[in-house]
Amino acid sequence: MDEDFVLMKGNEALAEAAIRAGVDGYFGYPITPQSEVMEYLTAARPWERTGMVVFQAESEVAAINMLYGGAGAGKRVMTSSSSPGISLMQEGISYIAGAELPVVIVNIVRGGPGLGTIQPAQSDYFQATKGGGHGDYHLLVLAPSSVQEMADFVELAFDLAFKYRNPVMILSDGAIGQMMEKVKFKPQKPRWRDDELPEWATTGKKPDRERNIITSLDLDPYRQERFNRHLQEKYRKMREEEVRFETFQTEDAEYLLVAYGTSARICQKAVQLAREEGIRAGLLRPITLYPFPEKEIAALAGRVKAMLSVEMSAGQMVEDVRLAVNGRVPVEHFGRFGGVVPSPEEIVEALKQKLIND
Amino acid sequence: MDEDFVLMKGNEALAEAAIRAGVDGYFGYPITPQSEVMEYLTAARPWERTGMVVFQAESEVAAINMLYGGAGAGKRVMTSSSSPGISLMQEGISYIAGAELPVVIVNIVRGGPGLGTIQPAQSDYFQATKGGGHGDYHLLVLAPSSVQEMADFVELAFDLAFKYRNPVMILSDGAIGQMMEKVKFKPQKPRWRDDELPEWATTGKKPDRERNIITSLDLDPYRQERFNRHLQEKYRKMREEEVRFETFQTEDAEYLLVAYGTSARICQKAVQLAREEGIRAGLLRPITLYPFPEKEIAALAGRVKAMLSVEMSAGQMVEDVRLAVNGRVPVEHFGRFGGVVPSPEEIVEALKQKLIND
Amino acid sequence: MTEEIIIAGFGGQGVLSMGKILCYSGVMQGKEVSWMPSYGPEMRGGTANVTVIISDERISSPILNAFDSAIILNQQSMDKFEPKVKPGGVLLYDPNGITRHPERRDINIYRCNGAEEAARMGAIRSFNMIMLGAFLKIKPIVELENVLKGLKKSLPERYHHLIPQNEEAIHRGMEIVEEVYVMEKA
Amino acid sequence: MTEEIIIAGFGGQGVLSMGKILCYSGVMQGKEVSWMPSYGPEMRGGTANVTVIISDERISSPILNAFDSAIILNQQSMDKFEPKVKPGGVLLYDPNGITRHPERRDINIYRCNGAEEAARMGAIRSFNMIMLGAFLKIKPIVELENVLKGLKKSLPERYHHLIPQNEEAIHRGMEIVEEVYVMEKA
Amino acid sequence: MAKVKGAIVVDTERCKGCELCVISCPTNVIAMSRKVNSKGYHYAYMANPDACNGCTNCAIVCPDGVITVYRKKIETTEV
Amino acid sequence: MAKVKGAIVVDTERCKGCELCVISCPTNVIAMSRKVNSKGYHYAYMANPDACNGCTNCAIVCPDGVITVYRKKIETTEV
Amino acid sequence: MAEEKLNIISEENVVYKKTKVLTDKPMHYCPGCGHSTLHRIIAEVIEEMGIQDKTIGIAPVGCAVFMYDYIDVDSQEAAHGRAPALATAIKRLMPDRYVFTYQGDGDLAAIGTAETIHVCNRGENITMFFVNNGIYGMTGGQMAPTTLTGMRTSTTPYGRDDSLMGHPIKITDLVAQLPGTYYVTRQAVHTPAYVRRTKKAVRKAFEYQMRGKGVSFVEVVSNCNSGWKMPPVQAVKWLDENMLPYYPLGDIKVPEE
Amino acid sequence: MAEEKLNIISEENVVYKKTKVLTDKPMHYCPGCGHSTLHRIIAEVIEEMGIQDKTIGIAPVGCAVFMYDYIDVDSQEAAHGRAPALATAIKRLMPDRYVFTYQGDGDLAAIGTAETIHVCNRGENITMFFVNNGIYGMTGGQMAPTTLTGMRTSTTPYGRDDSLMGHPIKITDLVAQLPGTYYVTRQAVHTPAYVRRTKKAVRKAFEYQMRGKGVSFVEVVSNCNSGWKMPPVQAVKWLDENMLPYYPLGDIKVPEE
Ligand SMILES: Cc1ncc(C[n+]2csc(CCOP(=O)(O)OP(=O)(O)O)c2C)c(N)n1
Ligand SMILES: Cc1ncc(C[n+]2csc(CCOP(=O)(O)OP(=O)(O)O)c2C)c(N)n1
Ligand code: SF4
Ligand code: SF4
Ligand code: SF4
Ligand code: SF4
Ligand code: SF4
Ligand code: SF4
Ligand SMILES: [Mg+2]
Ligand SMILES: [Mg+2]
Repeated sequence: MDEDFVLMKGNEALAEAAIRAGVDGYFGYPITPQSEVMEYLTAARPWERTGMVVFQAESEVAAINMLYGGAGAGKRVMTSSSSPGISLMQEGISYIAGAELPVVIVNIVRGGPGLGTIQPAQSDYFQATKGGGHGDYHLLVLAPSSVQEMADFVELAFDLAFKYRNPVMILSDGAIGQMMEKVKFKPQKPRWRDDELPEWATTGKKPDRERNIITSLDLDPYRQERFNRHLQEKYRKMREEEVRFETFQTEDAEYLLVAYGTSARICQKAVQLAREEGIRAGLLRPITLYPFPEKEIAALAGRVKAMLSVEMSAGQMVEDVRLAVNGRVPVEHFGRFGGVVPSPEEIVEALKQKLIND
Repeated sequence: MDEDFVLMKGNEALAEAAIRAGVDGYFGYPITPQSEVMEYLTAARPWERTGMVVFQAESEVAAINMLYGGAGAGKRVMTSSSSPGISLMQEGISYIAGAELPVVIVNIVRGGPGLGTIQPAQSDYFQATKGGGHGDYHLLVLAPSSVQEMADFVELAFDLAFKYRNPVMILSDGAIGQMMEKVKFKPQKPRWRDDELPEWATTGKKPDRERNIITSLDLDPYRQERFNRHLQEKYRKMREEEVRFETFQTEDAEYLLVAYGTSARICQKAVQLAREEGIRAGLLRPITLYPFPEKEIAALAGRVKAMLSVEMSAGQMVEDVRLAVNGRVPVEHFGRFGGVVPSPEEIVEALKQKLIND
Repeated sequence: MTEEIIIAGFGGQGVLSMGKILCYSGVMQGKEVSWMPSYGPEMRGGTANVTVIISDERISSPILNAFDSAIILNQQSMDKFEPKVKPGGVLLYDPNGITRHPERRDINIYRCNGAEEAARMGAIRSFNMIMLGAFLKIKPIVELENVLKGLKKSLPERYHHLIPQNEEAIHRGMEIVEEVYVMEKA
Repeated sequence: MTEEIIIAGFGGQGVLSMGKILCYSGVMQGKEVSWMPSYGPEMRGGTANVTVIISDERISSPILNAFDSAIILNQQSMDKFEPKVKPGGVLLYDPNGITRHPERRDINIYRCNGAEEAARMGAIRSFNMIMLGAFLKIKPIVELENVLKGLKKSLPERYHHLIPQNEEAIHRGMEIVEEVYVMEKA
Repeated sequence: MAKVKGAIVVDTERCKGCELCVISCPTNVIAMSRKVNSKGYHYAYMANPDACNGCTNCAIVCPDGVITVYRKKIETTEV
Repeated sequence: MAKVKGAIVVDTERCKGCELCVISCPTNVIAMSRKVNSKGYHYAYMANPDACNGCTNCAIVCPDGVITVYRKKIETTEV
Repeated sequence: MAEEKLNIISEENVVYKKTKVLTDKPMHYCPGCGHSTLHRIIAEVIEEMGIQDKTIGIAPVGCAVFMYDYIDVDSQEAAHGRAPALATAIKRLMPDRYVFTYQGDGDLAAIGTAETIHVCNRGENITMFFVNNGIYGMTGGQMAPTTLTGMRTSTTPYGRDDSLMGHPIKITDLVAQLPGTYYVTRQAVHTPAYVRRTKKAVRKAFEYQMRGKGVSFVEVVSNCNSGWKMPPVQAVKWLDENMLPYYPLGDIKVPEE
Repeated sequence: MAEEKLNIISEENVVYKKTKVLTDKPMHYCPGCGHSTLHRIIAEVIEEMGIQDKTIGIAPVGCAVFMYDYIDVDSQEAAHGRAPALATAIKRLMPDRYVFTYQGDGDLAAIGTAETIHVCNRGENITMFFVNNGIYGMTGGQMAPTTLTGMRTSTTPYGRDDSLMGHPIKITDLVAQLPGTYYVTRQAVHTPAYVRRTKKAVRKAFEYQMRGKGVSFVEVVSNCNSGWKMPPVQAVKWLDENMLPYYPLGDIKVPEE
């Protein structure tokens, strides 16, 4: 047994990983089931370890706009919240995408709509992947499915955010945020020095350069369109280069489950159960929800008989699966939602009823 | 020539129609290109005509929550805004959907993301149809494509909102909001009397009934899921009963354009131009974007060679077209965006290049 | 028949209302019309312009990039819209304050000294009606009778006493419009 | 081996930390573990519970609806979780405050008078360790040595002096646990 | 002479054992039971019933409103 | 004796004709041209240049900062 | 004596019992929580004024989110911080109803600040209840804008540092400055005397609404035993010793009548 | 005399010219708009203090949205009302930079009220400029929270009715009450004397930031000729006669030093 492992909640692991990744600032507002992120950060006193700023804002609206300011100044800044709070941030997120700012936003999803429940859900998939705010923009969306990934994806998210000058969302849920598992951390990285900040940032106009401006405004529609084409080009490149996913027993699979995050964990068990019953099931777990592993799913569409999108929602990702499959094999959806987590058994049952009996 | 027609901006026509529909309250916050709605209302003094409340809120966040309150009290209330303001409303909209409140929200879309531009766009399609807020909910979305429809859809929107106890969005754009066309109004309807208010509304608990509660909260995940299934059932019923669309020269069409709102107007011209060149084009204009006319498009997929989704966006509705077609014929997208409006000529060009040369 | 017109000048020159009256006139003549202003802060202290379409058919886009006719009231608008008149189209302008006169030879160019005339008439606010008259002389797309009806519909009741004055201005415009360059008919 | 356990009682009885120590013990024994608390306002003044899974394999769902074992510390939890023990599973409870004792005959039932014993030992806070000992006696899923290691890892340094006392409590629990109803082995 | 006598009834199942009534009673009538209710709370009871004058302090301060107070003038004969 | 003489230069192309300089000049130096610049604004000019004492009021109040002010002490001989 | 007691406990001798405007559902609040007490007071006043059939209550997001389960009036549950917006619309659309909001300090003084200020500036004719317990109770005891200097919370585990977070905000004093507030008072509910005083304030607050006077604003300085991590008796003592000196009780703005 | 004049107009005699911290781009503001003047003053102070390379400006949504085109410092354009949030983060992450916000009355006193109040309560070490022109200029002259009683705007075409909309809000007086503000003043820019005074205030506001004092808040009562529908000269007269009596100029909170 490796003594380096510690047991931590997903929320706490994410917080510790943020400190170690050399994040400059965290700005947030409490909301269940993710308040442990800020609680851990305030208890860990990272300002003494790295100089990291940890700040409780007056609201999620303020928090997301603090991210805008901080990222505009070239700093590595992040926030975390849960569904209603993330909805409040939509204007700010659209601004951040429009100003091409690298930030990391964590959504520990709970059941909705409205105040809903505080139990885990995956019903913010559309909001995260298609754009909950206005305009043609996309977040890059990472979906951890373990406490270890909650930790690992923080640095990855920042790397991608700065690579593309684009907001990155870590889309998780209450189960992964609240559960403890063992986790191993990377060593502490230093924060960026002033002279390492990106050259586009508003760090103070030096005489040898033009002033830097962070804005999402261009009233001229033709210039605005040009800018939007640039964004689209960026998204195309992400779709080319950043697709991440994991497969489980897909080599000989006749039936493919597609699931992310908590439901992917459960589907892995469901695949085992199905195979025990002689059903050749497999699982594809998208790790990036945007860009979505559409090529890989399209490829599998040539090999399996049918697919089942398993989600803790009434059916959202299933649309992306269908778009990837483009009619070649049947694609069905199975979901529990509103805070209910499906069991492996009912997934197998759904697989049998929806795909095999068909 | 009919003397009953008047020339009005789309925004003004919508406002006048709201008064005539007997709307109880308008709550809004100024933003280009839709400020004329409130300006018209305040100038028209509907409080003297019908008792309608017209109220300038301190923000869009306040406005959408005023709608929640007003609708919860059984009143017919509406707001209008444009893209950034609508993004700010996402939390409130999710609450309204979760509390099953009938409200009408008008989005006169402008180019995004962020502050973007104030020119017309259709880049809030995903936000409107898939859910910009958190949770598994849907708005019913109406897309007018003329000033007359801006007027007509107000009452329709309220009828549907109350029929389903669901928020309805009128998704229009700066072109239709700002342009003047001729429009004919229906006669004034009275506002509802106190005794006509719905029985679920918080109008004051009479001794002969239980108290009414407007909420979107249920912490118990199983009850929350049950409630969500009820919502899904409602959406299924909408998909069954409320699909609205219009076709133009589709009878013999080999190529189908799909477009709504302003782009649908332009596509109609494009169809004519194409036919002048001997290309048998046709147009399907979704009037309801949610529920989307998927059956009709699926049916046409059996008859045409290919489809082109024409949007003032980088490609959003095209996904719904593809989902409906499910791989049977090629579906392409043509878009101008960031505030640019396409011309009929370039649509024909795109049709030739993307569908015919293929 | 479809006529696509841009009217452009400074804010305050009556650009938008000229467009509106033209539209109402079209409506009175049983046409389809659309009126699409430039909007937003760039209007301030800058140009104001409106795209007017009058047609026998349902109108597709209210926003255009090329026009059958342009009515141009200042230099900035000249710079912006001269290139956007369709070949064979019409450009009508008021020369007051124009420093660079139109140069194209594939369009028909007319001039109307409207501002000067309005001042002379002691009715500066009639400037736009003079220009409208000038335009209708060149392109009689709506009958005068319907223009007067349109005027009446578009003005609030309390301004109806101004209609005769506006009518006079329209007539003046029709009289004083000058040809600058007219292409040979093919 | 996969053991799925619910530990449930009042807030303040040390439910969550008992689960955590059990998990750390599992980690020390090289197992996969997960610890999933009930969370949110319903905790207040009500029950607290935690689902602990210890397994040789990667753990799928941390949230379960049926359990191999239940450690139950109050009446509300008894009402809620007795029905959720899998047939053949284990239910261990502290009878203090229990008004309706478990009735099922398709599970194995054990009792440990932990609260009373803790009071007797003058170490009320060791209550949860007594119950843990009792459980490990019934289901020795982790070795004692690893439990002590787990205890050490899960307690902050400043509480390490309490470890001997906790160890003693675990032993006491092992001693005092009683069988109430044990199914015949098939 | 008339003397005011009081009594309280605690809805013990709904009492949460906060003890605010205890510290608010001017005549130290109330104490906490050693028993717990089904929610696990020790509940309030009249430990010293004779002292109650029905002043309602306890009921008024009880967050959960679980105390009902009774009061009656009782004729006593001076001994 | 020394007398202070001033002069202003207006960037006429950038002048917006607001006339705030006109009403701020203590010596009524400035007036608005009847001509307009390319933006259509009547622009400010020194209508009464001799009166300028270079006090900078006009420049300081000019929203668009289009006025440059010059000042010089000039020796004059009392007549 | 036993007979005497039996004698006393009968309907005609009842001098205090729970109002009918409170439902029978046990409140979910922690033992000793002031929310429960204020609910009861509001319900009693509604009963006494006979306005149950005309009252609409607005619950916040915060521990009082379930207020609608306990006070038996038509109720709406607002998004976090937005109760004043709901109230504005309801009152304007139904001016003859009694509309009250009920909010915590996070709800009213953090995320809802804009709505609070503007409803008070506009002078909407409503009654506002503000429970200041110096903490976010519902979410597990995080710092609120009203958290006292040096106070430990789950997001200020080493105590609130004013040099970083500013001083605890006295939002009630702020809204008292606004022309739209008519009656502004700060009360408490942890002793019988305070409860009696608060009840008078609550009654006034509704009566002013009856008379169309604008915003009546009642702050209640309260305890959060869970957030403060203290048993109730200790918490009310801490409240007396720490909260009240900073948030002194009494009327802040009273109408000149 | 003509010679003399020529003589005067030469580099060495310049007593006033546009600061280099203003770019050459013509400002898009309407003729006579106070935004332009305040931009110029801020730029002059930045030049005089020599802090151009350490200053970060935050533009609002409002007519001043393009401030970044004119003031030659690194700049960010905030979402409507959120400039204080941006400033909070920037200053905390880069405490040695000078951070200023620039906002209109709609931006700062309507949609951004919560951010305004909280940044002032926390005492972020920043400088805030607040242009109060009693209207939403950018969007075409709608009512602002600061619109004067009876004033006609495009959403109060019959004049603002305080009985419906409340009194015009004096947000500056409100923030002066908060412990986090150090220097709060109300100025104007429509006469040379006011401009000179405002410049001193702007300078102080930056100097206090240099000394780490918390929020310095400078309101500038200004004109919106387009929104008010008046030519500039008439507008400044209207300003004198109507705005200044309600928003009197002068320091509201000055440090005791
Ligand atoms: C938009 C949003 N942000 C955050 C939350 C989480 N949340 C729920 S209650 C609460 C604060 C409660 O504190 P307070 O208003 O003081 O009420 P109390 O529970 O102390 O009575 C928060 C932050 C939420 N539900 N919605
Ligand atoms: C979220 C959002 N709501 C509304 C708007 C529209 N809008 C732009 S500027 C403005 C108000 C400007 O007024 P003010 O802040 O007073 O600035 P001014 O133009 O008067 O200087 C509004 C409402 C917007 N851009 N974003
Ligand atoms: S009524 Fe008065 S005396 Fe009687 S128990 Fe209650 S507080 Fe004590
Ligand atoms: S105040 Fe009420 S809840 Fe608290 S102990 Fe007394 S009776 Fe019980
Ligand atoms: S410098 Fe002074 S005197 Fe000269 S023009 Fe300007 S204001 Fe007048
Ligand atoms: S103040 Fe400036 S812009 Fe205005 S008229 Fe004078 S020079 Fe021109
Ligand atoms: S957490 Fe605090 S505010 Fe909430 S119920 Fe418990 S004591 Fe009351
Ligand atoms: S609209 Fe008003 S605030 Fe905006 S630039 Fe013009 S005068 Fe200035
Ligand atoms: Mg609180
Ligand atoms: Mg303004």
